[in-house]
Amino acid sequence: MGIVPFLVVAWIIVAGLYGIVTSRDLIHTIVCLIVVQSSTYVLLLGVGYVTGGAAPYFWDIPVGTRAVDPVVQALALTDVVVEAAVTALLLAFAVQAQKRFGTLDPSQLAEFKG
Amino acid sequence: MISAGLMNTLQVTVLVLVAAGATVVVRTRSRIRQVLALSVYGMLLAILFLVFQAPDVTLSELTVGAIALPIILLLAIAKVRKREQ
Amino acid sequence: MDQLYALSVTVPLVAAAALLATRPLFARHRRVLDLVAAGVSAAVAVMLGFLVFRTSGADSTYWFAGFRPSGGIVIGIDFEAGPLSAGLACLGAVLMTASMVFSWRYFPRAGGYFHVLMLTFLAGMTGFCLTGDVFDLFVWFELMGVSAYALTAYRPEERGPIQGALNFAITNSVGAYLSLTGIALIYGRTGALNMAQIAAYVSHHPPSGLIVIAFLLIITGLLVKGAIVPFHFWLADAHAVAPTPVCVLFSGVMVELGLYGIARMYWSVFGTGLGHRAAISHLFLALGLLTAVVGALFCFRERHVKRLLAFSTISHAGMFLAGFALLTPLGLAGAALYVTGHAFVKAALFLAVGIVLHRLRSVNETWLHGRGRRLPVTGVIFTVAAFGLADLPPFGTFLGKGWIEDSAAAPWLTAIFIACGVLVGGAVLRVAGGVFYGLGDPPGEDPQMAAEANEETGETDEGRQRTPLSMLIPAAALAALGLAAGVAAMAPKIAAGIEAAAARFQDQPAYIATVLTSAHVTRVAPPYPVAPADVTVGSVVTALCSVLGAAALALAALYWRRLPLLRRGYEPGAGLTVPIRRFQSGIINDYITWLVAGVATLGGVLALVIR
Amino acid sequence: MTARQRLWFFAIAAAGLVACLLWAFTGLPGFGNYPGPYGQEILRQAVAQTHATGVVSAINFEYRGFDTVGEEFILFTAAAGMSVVLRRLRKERQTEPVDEAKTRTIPATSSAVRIAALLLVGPTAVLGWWLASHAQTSPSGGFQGGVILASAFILIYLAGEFLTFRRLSPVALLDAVEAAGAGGFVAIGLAAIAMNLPFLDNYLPLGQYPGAISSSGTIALISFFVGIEVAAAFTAIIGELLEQTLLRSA
Repeated sequence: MGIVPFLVVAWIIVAGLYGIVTSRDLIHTIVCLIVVQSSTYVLLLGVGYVTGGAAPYFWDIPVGTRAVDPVVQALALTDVVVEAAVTALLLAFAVQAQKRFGTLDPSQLAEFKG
Repeated sequence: MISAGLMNTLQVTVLVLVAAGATVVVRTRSRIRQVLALSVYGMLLAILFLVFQAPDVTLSELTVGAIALPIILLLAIAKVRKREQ
Repeated sequence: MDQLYALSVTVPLVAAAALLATRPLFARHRRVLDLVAAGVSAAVAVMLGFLVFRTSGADSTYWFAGFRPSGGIVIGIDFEAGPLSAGLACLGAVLMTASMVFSWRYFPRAGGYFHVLMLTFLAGMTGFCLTGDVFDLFVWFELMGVSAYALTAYRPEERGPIQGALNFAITNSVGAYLSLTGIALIYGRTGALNMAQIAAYVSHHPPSGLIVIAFLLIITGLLVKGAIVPFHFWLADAHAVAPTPVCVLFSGVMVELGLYGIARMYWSVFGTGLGHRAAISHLFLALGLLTAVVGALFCFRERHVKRLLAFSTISHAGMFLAGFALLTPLGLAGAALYVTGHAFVKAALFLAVGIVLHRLRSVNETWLHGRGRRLPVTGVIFTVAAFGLADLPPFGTFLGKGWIEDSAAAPWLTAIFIACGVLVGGAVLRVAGGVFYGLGDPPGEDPQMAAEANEETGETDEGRQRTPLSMLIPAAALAALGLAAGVAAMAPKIAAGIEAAAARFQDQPAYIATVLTSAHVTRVAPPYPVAPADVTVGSVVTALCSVLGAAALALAALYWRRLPLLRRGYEPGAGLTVPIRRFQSGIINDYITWLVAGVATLGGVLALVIR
Repeated sequence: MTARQRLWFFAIAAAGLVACLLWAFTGLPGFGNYPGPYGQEILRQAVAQTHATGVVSAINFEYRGFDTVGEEFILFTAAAGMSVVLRRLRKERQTEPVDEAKTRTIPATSSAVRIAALLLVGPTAVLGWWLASHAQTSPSGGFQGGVILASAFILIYLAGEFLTFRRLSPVALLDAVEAAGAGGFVAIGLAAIAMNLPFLDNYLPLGQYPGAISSSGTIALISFFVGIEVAAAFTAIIGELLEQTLLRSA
């Protein structure tokens, strides 16, 4: 097991970046950005995992039971909100870009060159 | 109680599925299909978080990653497509 | 008193929420919105100014919800302020106030959303400066980012703002997510998010790959924000199209905040742990100087005035980074003063350009040639600020740059600084001379220029027959502040104070002790060796030569048709910089490729240095 | 750069990035061996200190509550930003909103869907409400509850009642609700300052025992406001795009 979750993290980051770099469509770019960000959840929860640990809720289990790290879960939650917010705003830009440029191909969006 | 070995297998399986899911999302170039792939990917992530003992994040990922974001994306795509026609 | 820490972030947030909720009530009374927004910014500036004053002797900390650390373990979030961090936040609030006043007559149809976004932007900047927690840093970084993306696209009916906002948002988001990856890595090793606690861990362990890469990834997002080559491409796209009052903040503080973040990460968290001071110093120095040169070259060949100023910001960002890279108190003090002086004069320049856009509906230098003579007062402000940007004594820019040069004591660094200063100063003085005084040959028939000239629909739609005082006063005040910053810093006491503050910023053991041991007990500043930073005749002469060089270059550029030597190199479209132009392609795919390449290269260099 | 050049350049750069990441991963303690001390310290203290049995909520709304303030305002800003970016389109149209949902020819308006969707509105809203108000005890909280509340509004749309949707969520009212949620959160924190306590200090009685509905002081209250903010923000975001999608130029 050891390093498998982290290899998956590296794979997701590179896959997402590959998608952005080769993208011909801004909506595709935005979805790939979501993928890049999703790597951070896996990494966060991966580093905070404790083998055999319970979820950090002490409703029906006694306090002091071995549990996984709750802090990374709180961070991942914040991260999910950030993702939703940034994606929504980016999609608004994309909708406008389509109207202004008539295309969503990033290489055709050339208001600035040089 | 699930035995440690079974848990391990489960985790590795879900991790591999997540990696494959990310690849599929990135490689899908058709917009609608990509959104569907993203939704499935969100679902897989939610399952992964459950096996990582993070029910709170699972619930968020389900509501946001697998449902809300795909809906927002579909609406944006509908908007863009209407103009492209 | 300590509550000022929390108030300086939460007051703008509450004000933003209140303005959004009550927006429809003030549809007929926009002035109310304007006054509230400007008043809140001014209040934040005062609070932060007070914090600067209060921390002048020793840093202090504030623990949210009262969770003080115990036994070296931090469970809450803290704000930690010293004169440099509070001072930078204060600078942001001052510029915000000026922008708010400027936009009273600038956005007749602002409808309140503008104010809301500006206030959340202000809160993001303040939180970013003051926080002592790496994840909290990411949160405020993102708040600042989201506000900034939306502000960039404030005129969505045009093409430029949309493309600029997209490039800005995507590049910065990728940088931010890499930063978050770095934060997760360092958390996975140290089990801490508090900067001081991480620092305590890494300074007692040999530098491992994880620590090096975590440092690299965390600063990636900050390098993007700080527009360091090759992470800089988004900046010119975004700054050229954002509304002018927003550009003031982008160029004046947002970029500098990115660099501040790097300095914070190095000095407060990773510095001791990484070791290899000389190598790291050289690495950042190389990055900074490369950025300074690239920015200056692009700046000089630009004709779109806002874009020209944006490239000059890139060049300056490189010089600020070089100042930090010297890793000396004097270098950092110089960078801090340079940032301050630059922020004021750059803001004045942008506001003057805003007035030009308001009155003449164009920012194309060629088209504007001679037409600015109708705006004599604006012309004076622009020219004074342009000389400030060219580091004329006694502007703050002159002194700050001088300190960096003194600290480096390396002729080649001085030479590069002067070359960049001449190019950037030459570019802005060329604009000043051509636009406002009609110097130089009238522009020939340039078909491209004619097409571009009236493309700008302008940002305002009120009467354009006169310039409102609410626009002129902030611009003039900022130019004056740029001058005042330099004059004030000439006083030996103030100069020594800035240097002591810089030395304290670099004192990692003291930082750790302040945060981890005695939260509310203020610490007496140790006696740091303060290098003399007197203004010498030599430095003034050097600076004057540089300004004269810039002026000469500006004149040569204005009269280039009469100078056969220049014709080949300077002809539009066939300039010296054509080969590097291709890199600034405007395509987001390229920008992200460069970003990844930049991270990989830096990672490779760091790996070679620290094995 | 041509697409091909870019791909090659990226391939080399990405190899470098992967090498960096792998180098970093060798320094991690290995999966399942989280070293602490932050999380462990919180696990030790949280339940007794806050009377919240959901430790993640205790972190989100108390220990690291200040992060959540920033997070809520990121969402708040994004929603306001969308209104800014998309506002001109609305203005350009100069047409009244057309209830396209009613005239759609796709079978989405079949009465089966309509009835199913309408039937779901109530339970969804209740579920959202329940999640938002149980942050302290269960794996939920304002955020999840808020998103689900917002999806109750989407169900109204699916039921073909776009005009109802509009009536339920006029922009100004949504803005006000959103502001009340985000502003209310900060106001709870500021009230602590008024009592001369640190910002976001948990000054309310914690309840008699951990896990009770009335337990955990400000945590439950903050979660409630976050729920309002998130529900309004998501409704605004979706409504903004719906309007964009549905309005046809005359």
